[in-house]
Amino acid sequence: MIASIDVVEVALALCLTGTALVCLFDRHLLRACRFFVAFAIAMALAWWQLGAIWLASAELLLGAVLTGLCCFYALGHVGSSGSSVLAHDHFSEPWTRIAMRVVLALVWFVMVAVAIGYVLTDMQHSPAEHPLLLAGVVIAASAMASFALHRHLLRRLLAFNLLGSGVFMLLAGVAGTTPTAQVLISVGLLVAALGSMLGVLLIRQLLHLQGVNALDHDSGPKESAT
Amino acid sequence: MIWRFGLFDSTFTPLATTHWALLTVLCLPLLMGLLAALFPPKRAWPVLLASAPIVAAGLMLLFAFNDAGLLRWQWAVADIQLSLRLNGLSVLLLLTTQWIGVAAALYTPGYLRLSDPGPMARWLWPLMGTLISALSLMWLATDLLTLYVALELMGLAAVGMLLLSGKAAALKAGMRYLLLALVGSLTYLLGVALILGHWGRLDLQGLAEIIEPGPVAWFAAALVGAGLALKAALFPLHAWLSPVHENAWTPVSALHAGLVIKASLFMLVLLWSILLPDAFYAPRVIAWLGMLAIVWGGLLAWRTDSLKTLVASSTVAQLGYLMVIFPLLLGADVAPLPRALAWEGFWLQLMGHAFAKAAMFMAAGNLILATGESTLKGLAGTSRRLPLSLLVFGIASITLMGLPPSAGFTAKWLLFEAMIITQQWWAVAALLVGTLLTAAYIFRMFRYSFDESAPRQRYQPLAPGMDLIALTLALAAFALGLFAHYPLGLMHGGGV
Amino acid sequence: MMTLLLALSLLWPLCVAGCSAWHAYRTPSSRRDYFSLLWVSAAWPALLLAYGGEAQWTIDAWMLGGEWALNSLSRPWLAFTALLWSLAAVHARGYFAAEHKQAQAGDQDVQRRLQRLSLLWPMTLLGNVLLVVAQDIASFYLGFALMTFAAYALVVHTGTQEARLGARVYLILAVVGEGLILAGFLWAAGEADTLTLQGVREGILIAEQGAWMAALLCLGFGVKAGVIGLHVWLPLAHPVAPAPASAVLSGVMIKAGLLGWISVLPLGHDEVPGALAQFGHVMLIAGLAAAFAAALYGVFQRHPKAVLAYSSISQMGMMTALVAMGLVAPDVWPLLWPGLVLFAAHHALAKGSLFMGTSISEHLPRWPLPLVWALMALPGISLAGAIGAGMISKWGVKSPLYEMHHESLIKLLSWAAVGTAALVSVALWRQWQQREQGGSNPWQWGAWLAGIMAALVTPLWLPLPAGSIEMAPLKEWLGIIWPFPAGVVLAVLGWLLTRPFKGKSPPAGDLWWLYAFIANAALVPIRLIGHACGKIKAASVAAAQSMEKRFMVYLSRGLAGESWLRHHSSGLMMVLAAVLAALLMWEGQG
Amino acid sequence: MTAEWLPITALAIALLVTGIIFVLPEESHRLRTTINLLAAVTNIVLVTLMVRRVAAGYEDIFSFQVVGGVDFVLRTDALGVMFAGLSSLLWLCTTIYAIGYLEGSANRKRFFGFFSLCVASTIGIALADNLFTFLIFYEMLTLSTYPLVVHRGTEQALNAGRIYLRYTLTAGVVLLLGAVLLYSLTGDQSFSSEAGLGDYLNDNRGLLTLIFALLVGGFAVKAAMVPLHGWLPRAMVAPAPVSALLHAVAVVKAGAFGILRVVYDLYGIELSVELGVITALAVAASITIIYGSLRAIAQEELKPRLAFSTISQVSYVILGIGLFGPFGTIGALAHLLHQGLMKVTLFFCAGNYAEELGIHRIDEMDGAGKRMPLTSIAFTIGALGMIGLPPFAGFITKWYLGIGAIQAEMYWVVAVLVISSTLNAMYFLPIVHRLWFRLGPSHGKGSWPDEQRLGRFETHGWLLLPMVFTALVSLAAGLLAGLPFSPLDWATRVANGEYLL
Repeated sequence: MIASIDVVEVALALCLTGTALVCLFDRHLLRACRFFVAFAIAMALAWWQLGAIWLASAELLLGAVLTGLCCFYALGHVGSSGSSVLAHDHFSEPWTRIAMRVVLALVWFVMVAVAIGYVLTDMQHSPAEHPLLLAGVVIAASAMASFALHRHLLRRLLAFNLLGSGVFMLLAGVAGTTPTAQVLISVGLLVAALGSMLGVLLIRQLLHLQGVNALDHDSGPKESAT
Repeated sequence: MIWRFGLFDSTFTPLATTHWALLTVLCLPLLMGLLAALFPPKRAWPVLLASAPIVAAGLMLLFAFNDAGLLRWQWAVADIQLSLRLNGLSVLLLLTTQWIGVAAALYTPGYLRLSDPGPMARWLWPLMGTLISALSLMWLATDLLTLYVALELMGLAAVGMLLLSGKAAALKAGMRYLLLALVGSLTYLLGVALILGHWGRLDLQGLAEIIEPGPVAWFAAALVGAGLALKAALFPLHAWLSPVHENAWTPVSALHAGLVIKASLFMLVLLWSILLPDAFYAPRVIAWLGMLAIVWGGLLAWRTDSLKTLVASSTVAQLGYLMVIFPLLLGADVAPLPRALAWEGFWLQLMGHAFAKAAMFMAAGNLILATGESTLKGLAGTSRRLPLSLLVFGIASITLMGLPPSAGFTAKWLLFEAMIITQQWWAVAALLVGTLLTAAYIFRMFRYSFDESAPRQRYQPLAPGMDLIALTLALAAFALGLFAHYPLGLMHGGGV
Repeated sequence: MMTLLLALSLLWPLCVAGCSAWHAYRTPSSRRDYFSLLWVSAAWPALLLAYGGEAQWTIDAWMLGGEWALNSLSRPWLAFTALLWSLAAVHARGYFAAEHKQAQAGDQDVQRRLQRLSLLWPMTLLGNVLLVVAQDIASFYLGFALMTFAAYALVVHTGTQEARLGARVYLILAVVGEGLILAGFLWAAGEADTLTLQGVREGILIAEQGAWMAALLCLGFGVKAGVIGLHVWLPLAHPVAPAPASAVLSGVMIKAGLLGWISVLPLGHDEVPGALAQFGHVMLIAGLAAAFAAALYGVFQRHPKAVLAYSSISQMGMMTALVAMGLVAPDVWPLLWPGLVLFAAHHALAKGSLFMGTSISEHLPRWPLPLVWALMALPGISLAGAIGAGMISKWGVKSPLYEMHHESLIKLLSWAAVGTAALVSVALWRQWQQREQGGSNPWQWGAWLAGIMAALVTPLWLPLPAGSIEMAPLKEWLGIIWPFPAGVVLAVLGWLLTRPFKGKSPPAGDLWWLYAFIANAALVPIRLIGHACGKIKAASVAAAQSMEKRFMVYLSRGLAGESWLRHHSSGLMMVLAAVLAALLMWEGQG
Repeated sequence: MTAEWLPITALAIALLVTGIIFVLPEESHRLRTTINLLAAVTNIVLVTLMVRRVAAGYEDIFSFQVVGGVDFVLRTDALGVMFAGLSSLLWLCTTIYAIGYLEGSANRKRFFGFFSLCVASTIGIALADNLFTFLIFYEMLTLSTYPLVVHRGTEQALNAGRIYLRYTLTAGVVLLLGAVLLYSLTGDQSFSSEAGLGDYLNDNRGLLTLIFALLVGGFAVKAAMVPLHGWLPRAMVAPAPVSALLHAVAVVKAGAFGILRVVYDLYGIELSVELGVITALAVAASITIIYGSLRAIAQEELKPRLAFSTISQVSYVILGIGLFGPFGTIGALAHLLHQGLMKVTLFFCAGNYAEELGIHRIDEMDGAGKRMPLTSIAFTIGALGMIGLPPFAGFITKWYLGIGAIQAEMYWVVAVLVISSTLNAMYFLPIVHRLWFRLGPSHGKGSWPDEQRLGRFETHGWLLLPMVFTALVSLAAGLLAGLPFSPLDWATRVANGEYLL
């Protein structure tokens, strides 16, 4: 690591964080998906920047193209005739839930940050030297929290994807881009992509069967029965 | 603690034949699954034929282990060292996996024929194969990477299998499971990232040697623990479990409840005993949650109206038993004797539960299939018409209740001894309460089935062997309890 | 040979009962003979056995180990027992002739009653025989219980209201008595670690609490023997029982109690401890009290059989007193016991004849009335000691007492005999009042006459040890005879004096009514407590149920939390991770 | 010469029959009957063999290791063989009876299957040589009786089954706790070990007492000691053969037998006395005896009355244990057998009355003696035996108990015995009275509640035969108690072993 602040990395980190946050918290899902694609491209760039060409290409293929396509497919913009039911998140969460998730996000942020601080002892002194790592922490914590917060299935799927990216980023950040780490990340990417595909198929199927876009009260009567 | 997992160098290099056996064990299920997807079997005998080599390979590994003790295979691919090892525990879990897998596979043709499964049915076979392979890999893995791969493979296969029934409820439950499972693995990965970042290696044996208690180990343990707890449906993260089981096909439920969630638990114990060899509170938190799980799961099962929910909720409670043992397995302050007892009890309980739960799901599936009703009330009068299915259910539930002569009882006996020696009275109380609650919900179900006042209805006849397969599994749980000395001795064999 | 005879005498009644039962199911009712010759013969082997000589048997396989013997005591006892049973059986054949006809004519009720009687009569007999020959506790107790419970059928035979009452009183007291006997036997046998009556006797003698054991046993047997306070079943059961049944009840069955005493009490032993002697005194007083009180109460009874029952109580009182002498003055016992046995035997036959006589007076044969009454009076006079065997038995008792200088007791006994005489005369008078003509059966009066004869010549046939009984010297005759005329005179005087008062006669069974009242009064609070307990239980059950219901409501509400858990799984996972991390950090740092 | 196959074969036969019955189709009645009877007879032969070997001084042991430090052991000792003999004898009787009783009814396969399982458990209980093995069969018994209790499937039966399980499973849990505590303290203790637990007395007095309380408390539920008796009267809804077996051997006796094992073979009498638990046991038993009798008097139906009588009578066994001394022990052991014989007779009779005449209430029994003489005679024998009148079996045990009480200087026990005998008379004699002395439908007064003509005799022959047999045996057990190999003789043999006389 170089001592001075790498401008490119900072820019990338800022770009990643910004796109991720928009993607996570925009209720307009088409826009969010676009931002997700942008995030994935930024992610690929970041991998490139870190010197992991293989990962960059994988991210580009799996993350940006495949997952992006999946998202648009879920929204009905690719393939079958679209329906706008999913395009906007209408759920309004009670403020307690939001507050709890914010607190949890903060806690996780602190936790992950502290943990990384222990792993990379030099970071404690100059946190700004690892902008990508920081971005990873922020993304992971906020994605985790928004995964816990949202009910809209597509948003949760997006949150999961962002969480994955954040975790990979952290992994690369703390462990470097050793072969082992690369293999781990590739497996993770593959799984994320597969999961996303499966998830999107499910979303479509659910929408088709029942017109639902969240997992509310699916087995409510079972529980309330005495 | 670590030697119990077989994380040390072996005395003998494995023979060439064991390589082939290993290959068979790991790959043949997958291949056979794919084959079955192309030519879906309509009867049980092709399945039997296909599974014979797999089981034979498993037994071969058992004999090899018996002869040579710990077996270890190593390869280097690129810069990455890959290694697999087979110790007593692995053998046991491997055999358990194979037998339950084979039983589920044998059960499947009859089930599919009777239950009108739709076009997705053929995909069950490759997924099942993948699942078995992934599980087998997991028991043998010695590094975090392989574990991760096996975990993900298993998770995705499991989700896929659960979705196959195609009902909306199943899809919903599957969607939830998918999301949570993926997030759980990511959390696990986060923990692995910390480990990799700090120590720079992923092989368990090496990690076990160099890890010392410190903040990184703790954070990693917390993250890994939380992620795996979610996947293992440990209380209070269990709530996704029962809808999943309720809507899945019977053999799928059997495999899932018997094996899949156990795999996550296995990893949890394995990693924690490396990361937290002498923590005090973390295992206790799990134990306290386990006590709650026992009560909560028991109450859920007690009050439910649906047979499958009953079985699924009982899984939650049974996992509670396993959680309660954590303070005895981990932590520095446990004397060798209670630790050994707890260790044996833990795995015996796990295996016994696997067999019994699989049998129970099959029996429940048979009942539901035959009566066409999935509620408890729909069971009225079944004792007259479906005595064998009920008997299987009963035998399986004896294991769950922990009554003799089942594996559940023997395990409970060992656990009690361990807990009494270490004076963990709360845990003792939890186990006792669990027994009673289990009895409460089991016999609530039997009460319905013995009701003779219900109107007679038509029952669909079951395919031959469906009951017998379940019975075999249930009796296996009995045999495991009565002759526990041998398998438990196997667990010692690799180590001392 | 003796063994064969013993087996026969025990098995024969059983066979008879079996035959009776067999006939009940196999012979049509019109041809059924309830009182066949076979039935009548039930007691004959036992009678033969009594004259077969002394013998002993030990049978290990029998219950706790059988010890049976015919010795100087049990031989005469068996003799008079079996004789009276035989006579009563013969009498019964005549007595039930009318009912028999009814039964053959198809009256089901009568059939049932006769069936029952003919079945249980031999069983009662069997018990009686067994208890006489038994020398071990179990057999004795078996015989006693068998006799007691089988006799229930004899008492309840007629099935009337009074009969049922009498039978119930009989049964209740019998059960109480059995309980007391069992307790006494257990105690004594347990202390002495024995299984024989001999052992019990010795055990009581040396045991610290011997007097209490003796008391328990005596009270237990006293129920049968009609000891005062426990005698109440006699006047209630006797009048209602058929005459032959009354005869055996009063004649031999109450003697079983006496035999019980003799068997278990260490009578005539050299070193009777103080407490036991004390107990002897109590028993003596109780016996004398019974002798007098029964006479006083009995003379006011209306029913002749009730009067006779009181007379039995009175007589048994005397015998009680004599038995007690075995404890109070042990040295007199060796001389006294043959007299006592003779007394008992004579009383058995005489009382049996008197009871049989009551059936004669109810079905008078076409004989001159004075003759009949004279015959009827004979056993009574003898009982009072004025003639025949009565005199000899009196003397047999008196002379040892004289020898050992117990004159005061002799006086008291003589006065008690006055009571006996009065009772007998009242009984005869009542019979005269309630006499009825008609149809005495030869079997009936034959047995009666035989009984009278046997009673009068008791010493001649009773197999007592040689020389133990002798005729009273002439100078003593007056001393023996005087109570009879005195009694008769007293009775007449009494009748004349009380005639102006037209009061009701006191109820038979005297103390029973008090007992019943007390028991009922005691039951009231018990019932109340029972009801209260039941209410408390019902209330607690109701409370528990409502609690359960409420709990279930809470529970199902609580279990709805499952869906909350489901929706917050991921959040909870985050919490869990954070908590685990925090805990580990805290623990690691701390 | 060893014959370790003997105990396991006896057990295996019963288990095998269970399996066969479950496999056979419901309709093959004849085959099932044959197998059942064959197995029952074989078992009697085997037990006879055991008796002979034990009498000759051999003990056969079969064992294997379950887990480290815990073995599965079957052993033929005198006490076990005694109980096994009772089980196999009454198995035959109740099987015959059940065949007649259930003729033409549904679910017979299930019934006989669990019935055999029940008996297998009982044999296992009898021959178990350590607490672990004992517990295995004890719980097996609990579970296998449940289907029998709820056999009729009515609401009432199902509720009874639930209550039965509530009691017995809770007891099982308590028992398990006690057993594990004991194992963790002392390791695997064979019932045959001479040592007893005396070595642990000094350091662990409190713990030993606690374990004793747990174990005995657990067993007391099955033995239906007050206040843990609530399940028994309710379980009366079961069919008559089940009630008979439940009351005579299987369940209540298993509890009593467990207490016997704990006191005599596990703790040893000296230690039990030393701990002071023996007297407590005697007091509890006495309370049960009196309470059971009092409640029995208040019952107006036949089977509940018999049930409360059982509660009272089984505690005689416990009382006998509570009397420190050979006589008490002999009484307890002999009563184990005697009560079984008598109670089974009574329940057979109750079943016959219910089947043939539809009689359930006591006031319906008037004059039944005429209609069903053999049944009524058997009932009378059983009832008089229960009261403790000679020459029936009940007298023998009462006698020994009384002697034992005196020798232990517990005089109040004699009072308890006498009072209970009186109370027994109070609730049994009225029934006997009604049978024989009251006028009833057979005398043309009214009619029976539900009269059937089940057979050539007074009722079905299969129902009659076992009843007459057990009645005769219980008569003979009292009348010829002095014979070798009579219950009393065998009990004496066992007691001599326990007290090393």
